[in-house]
Amino acid sequence: MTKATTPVLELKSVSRLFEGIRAVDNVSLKLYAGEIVGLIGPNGAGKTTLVNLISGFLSVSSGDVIFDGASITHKKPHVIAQSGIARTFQIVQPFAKMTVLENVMAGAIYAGHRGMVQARDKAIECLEFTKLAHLKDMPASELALANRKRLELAKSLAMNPRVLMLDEVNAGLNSSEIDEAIRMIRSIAATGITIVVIEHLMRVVTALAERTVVLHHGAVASEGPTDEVMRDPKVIEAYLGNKFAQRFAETSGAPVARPA
Amino acid sequence: MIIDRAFALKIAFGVLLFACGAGLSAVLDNYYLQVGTTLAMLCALCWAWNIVGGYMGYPALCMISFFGIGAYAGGIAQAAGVSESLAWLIAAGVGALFALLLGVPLLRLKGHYFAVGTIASVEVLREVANNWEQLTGGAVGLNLPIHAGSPDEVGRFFYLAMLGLAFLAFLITALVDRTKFGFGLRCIRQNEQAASMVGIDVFKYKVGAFVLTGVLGAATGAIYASMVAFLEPKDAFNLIMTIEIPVMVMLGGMGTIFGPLIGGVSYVILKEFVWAYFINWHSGILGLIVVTVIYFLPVGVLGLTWRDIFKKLGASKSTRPATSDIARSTS
Amino acid sequence: MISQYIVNGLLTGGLYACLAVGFSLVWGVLNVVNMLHGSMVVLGAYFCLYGVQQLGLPLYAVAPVACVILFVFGYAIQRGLLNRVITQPILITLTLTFGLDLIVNNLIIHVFSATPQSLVTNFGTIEFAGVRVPVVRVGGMLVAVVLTLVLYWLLRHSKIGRAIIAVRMDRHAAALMGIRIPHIYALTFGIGAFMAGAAGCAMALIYPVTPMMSGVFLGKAFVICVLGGLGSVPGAIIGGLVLGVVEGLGTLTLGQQWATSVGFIMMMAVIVLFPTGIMGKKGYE
Amino acid sequence: MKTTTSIIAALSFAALSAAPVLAQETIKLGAPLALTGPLADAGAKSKQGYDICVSAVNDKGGVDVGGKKMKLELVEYDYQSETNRAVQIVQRLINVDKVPFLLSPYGSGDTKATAVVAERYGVPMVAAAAATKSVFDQKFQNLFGVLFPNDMITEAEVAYYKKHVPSVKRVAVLALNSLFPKAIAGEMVKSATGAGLDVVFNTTYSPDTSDFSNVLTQIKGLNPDWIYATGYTQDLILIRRQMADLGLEVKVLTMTAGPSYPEFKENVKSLAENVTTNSWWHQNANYSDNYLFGSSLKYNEAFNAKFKRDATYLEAAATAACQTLAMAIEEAKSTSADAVRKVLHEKTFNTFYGPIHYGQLGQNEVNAALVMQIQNDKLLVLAPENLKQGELQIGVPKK
Repeated sequence: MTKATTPVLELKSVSRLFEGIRAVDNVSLKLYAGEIVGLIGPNGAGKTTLVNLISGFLSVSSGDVIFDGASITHKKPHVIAQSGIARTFQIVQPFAKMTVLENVMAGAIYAGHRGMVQARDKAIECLEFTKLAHLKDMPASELALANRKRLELAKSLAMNPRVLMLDEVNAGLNSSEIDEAIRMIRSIAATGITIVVIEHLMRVVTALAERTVVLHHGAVASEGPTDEVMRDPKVIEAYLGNKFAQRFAETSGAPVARPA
Repeated sequence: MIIDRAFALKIAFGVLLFACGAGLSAVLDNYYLQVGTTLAMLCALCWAWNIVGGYMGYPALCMISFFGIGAYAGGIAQAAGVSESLAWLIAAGVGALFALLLGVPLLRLKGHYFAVGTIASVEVLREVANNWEQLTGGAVGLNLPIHAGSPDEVGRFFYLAMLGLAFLAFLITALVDRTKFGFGLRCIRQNEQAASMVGIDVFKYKVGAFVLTGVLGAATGAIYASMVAFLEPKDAFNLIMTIEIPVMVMLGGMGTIFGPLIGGVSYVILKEFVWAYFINWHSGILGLIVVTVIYFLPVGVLGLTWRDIFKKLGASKSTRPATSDIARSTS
Repeated sequence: MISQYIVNGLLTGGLYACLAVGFSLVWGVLNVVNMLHGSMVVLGAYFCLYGVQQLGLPLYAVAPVACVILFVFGYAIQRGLLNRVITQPILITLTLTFGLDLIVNNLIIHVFSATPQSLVTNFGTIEFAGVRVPVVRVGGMLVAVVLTLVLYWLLRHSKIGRAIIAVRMDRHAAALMGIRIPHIYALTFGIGAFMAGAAGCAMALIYPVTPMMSGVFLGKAFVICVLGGLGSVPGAIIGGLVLGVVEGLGTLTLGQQWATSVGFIMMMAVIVLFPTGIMGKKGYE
Repeated sequence: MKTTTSIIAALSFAALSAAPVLAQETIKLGAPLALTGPLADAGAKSKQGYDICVSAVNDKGGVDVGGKKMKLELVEYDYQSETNRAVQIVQRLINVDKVPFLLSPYGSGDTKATAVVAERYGVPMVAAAAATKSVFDQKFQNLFGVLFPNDMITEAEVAYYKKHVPSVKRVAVLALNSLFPKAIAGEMVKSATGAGLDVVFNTTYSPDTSDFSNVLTQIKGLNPDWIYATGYTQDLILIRRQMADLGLEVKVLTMTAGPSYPEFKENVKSLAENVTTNSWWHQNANYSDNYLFGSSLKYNEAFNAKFKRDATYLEAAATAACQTLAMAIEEAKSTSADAVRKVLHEKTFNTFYGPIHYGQLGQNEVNAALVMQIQNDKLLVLAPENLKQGELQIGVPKK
């Protein structure tokens, strides 16, 4: 996948203050079409806040968010969603009493800009892709966790996104489910959709992301190709604290962050 | 718009029902026409409320504000010499405007605050109608020109007018049930944040639904005003009705096409029955009906399945809400 | 003259506070808008009237009994009926209490009739710097305010009170800490009913009571609760006094016919202008 | 189709339709009554008034219609104090029960709303509890009102106080914001101004008012000689008590219609002394009645025998409404609406209630306004002169 010269999504010195605390501190980022970018960082590093800022759920205190050449900084969430930025929630938020099919249709109708009938076709397509088609008439609330995560994925996919932000889409899944998810995410990216993977699981990030951004205390601690970032002592320190960084250095010789 | 067989059947059934209703006007005597008019009026109000209360899931307790605003707007227009049909249109327009003015601030609120804000609107409007004498005639009331014609003609005219409006409300509900707009309202009912995430302009949709409800409510009020030809604040802004309408819809099934009809009709029958046999206890028994509806039919007649009934029986054994339920209700 | 208005407002406001505190507590802790509250106040008033007029007992003996009966009534209603639907959407709880209100009010009309009744007492008036203050009103208000303050103290300092506050802040966490939520809910509702009973007794001394007054009482409770903040006991006192004075000033400036609407308009303004709560507290939901 | 209709009808109004099939020989009077809801108390009183009329007429054999004796029958339904319902019931009475004559629901507002229907069908309707002129200003041909207009009451009162308490100059008027109280208060202001009195205060209060201390403080500051207050009885009770609380003293305190009812005295005790009221009727104003009861006092005796209490103007007016209908039918020798309507418009009926003349406008034109005062726990007639039972006591007790 060749990288286009102009980024799809660009953050310019984005900050967000919560009662004086900088939850996101001067973050600048460029995302290009079709790439998978990992966004990692310890708990409370500001990953979800950053996603909320991009998707418009929180307003930016300072800085600028550029999507497709135009500023979306103070746009409302639904406008951002319609323009092609989709996200999943860390804690899944399905329309609990609607069926699986209806949930995915919701994505296809409004952000996907489709009529009801086309939306249904698109939704079935997305459900087939995420292997949920056989559950399409089940109420979303009755799905098992792994399927709920997939439902979020299917819903986002139905939105025809150009940027897809997956907030801990693999948390709580078992090993084979994760493998399945990785395969799906890869094939989504292959269609040209830019994917941001927010993860705790290093294994997923190393398997998926070409490039990784590390947040620490709301600021970018490190950024670059994933394997390089993983070796960055600053990252290991941010993640595991000083002691662990030293111990890692002692035991393995080379400081590499292994899947946790 | 997805039109499947079940939906087509429903619509066909509805159209048939209304056609029968219209046909009945030829044979019914005046009293039953009046009863039919009242039923049609209540059903129109139920359908109107169902958009905001059922599909969108907002506890709007201002149905009678819309009704009263429409009654007074139509009444004042007619008293000023405007023709009846034009007055009804004006009333619908005023209803839309009022719903917009009320909805924009109130729809930012959720839950009880929304409910309380809407119910307060009834109180405030009644006092405004009571005190703004130059416009509304105040407590002395407002006289409207009396619709000319023999009693039979007049009775049939208002029956058909109210039935026509109920039919309109029914069609709008059918549309809401099947279109992007209504689908969006259902998403909003489930989860507003997720709704905006999939690209729904939540606020615009909410205001839109509120205005739709307002227009229908106000039109109903205007026809009512022309029919009784005399308006009083306490009659136009009847606080009990503002809660009765949601109860009727709950009884029939919220967020369904036929729920308002079933609820409206069965509530009226129940009420008549109670009222005829238990005059002195009627309000208490109505209360009992309300309580029963909530315990046994929280999803309405239309939402009831056997599975639900068994679940209910099983669940009622434990009075203690599970921790998970509590957590859900707070999240 | 203005001082007389202020005093009138404060005297009425004290009663309002007592009227609203139970309602506010129930709303704040249980997230239930208790449409039954007005009828519970009326019920309290009729219990007092019955005890004093029919049984010939002194008021100070009857009033506590009336309050306790209401407490039991409230506890039973919550435990037996409301707890089962407490997790449902608010339209359900609101309509349920409305239905209960219809039942209770109908029962009151049957048992006590719709004719206005009141305790006629004559404790005279105090005159101070041109301001006249009827003793019975001061007494009613003092009892109301003292009871409210006692409730406040109990909430802060008793074990059950702290449990109630814990539940109000975070039911989930409270449940995890082993607090029996259904019991606490029922207790809270019982306390709300107890305070309604106390307010009713005070009302019986001052107003000719009819079953139809329940709606008026409920309306006041709504306004005060929103003004003072959900579940806040001191808020109810402040809200009550503010409403009393504002109604008085409304009479003076707009005319008596607007006096009751002023409260509702103020309430609507508050919920629209401060959608996150007047005290800046989160959770209008 | 016809069967479907009746099934639906039977289903939805099963209970209502259970009214007995009637013999040909009765004259049905349709009566929408407020037996439940906020007007329940007044509604029950109206019913007692109608009932005593019907039983008295039937006891003497019925109405003589051109030599044929026909009994009266009351067809009544509760309209729950709701206007919409009252309108619906009048429709029912006319179409289903086929009543040839109607008695109106309670109060000016509901009377007005239902009069539209009666007018449309040409069914004569006699209103027992509507005194407001605006009810009759639509020139309906089928609406008749027993209570003479409010302004006759206020004129009589103003004249009486002007004569007996010449020092009364400043009047304060406080009325419930509702059709009847507001209308009578308006007439009071007109009468007082017309008589050269100074109306220093005139305002309405909303139906949900729970406290009058502020408005009374305002009135106190204006130092009136005469306070005229009108509204629900419980409001008047509270006003009287709060007047005492605030030390508001006046020469004359008039309240409508609270002092006429026993609960007023029970709830204010000694404060009721010297409160005056006005009324359309009292048994002590003893008119003779050759048709039914004999006289006002005898009417009250009959009422007392049946209901164990005295009649007030409300029940008396209800009885009179029914009685004038019976008298008109007898005079017309027919139960046809046209014939009876004509008699109702033209004849003067001499009843225990006093002479009643509906005239072309339909509202009783005979002024028999009573000024009354509570003295030593009793309600005495002060005026008119020929019925006088006592002298006016000036001033009201402080506590």
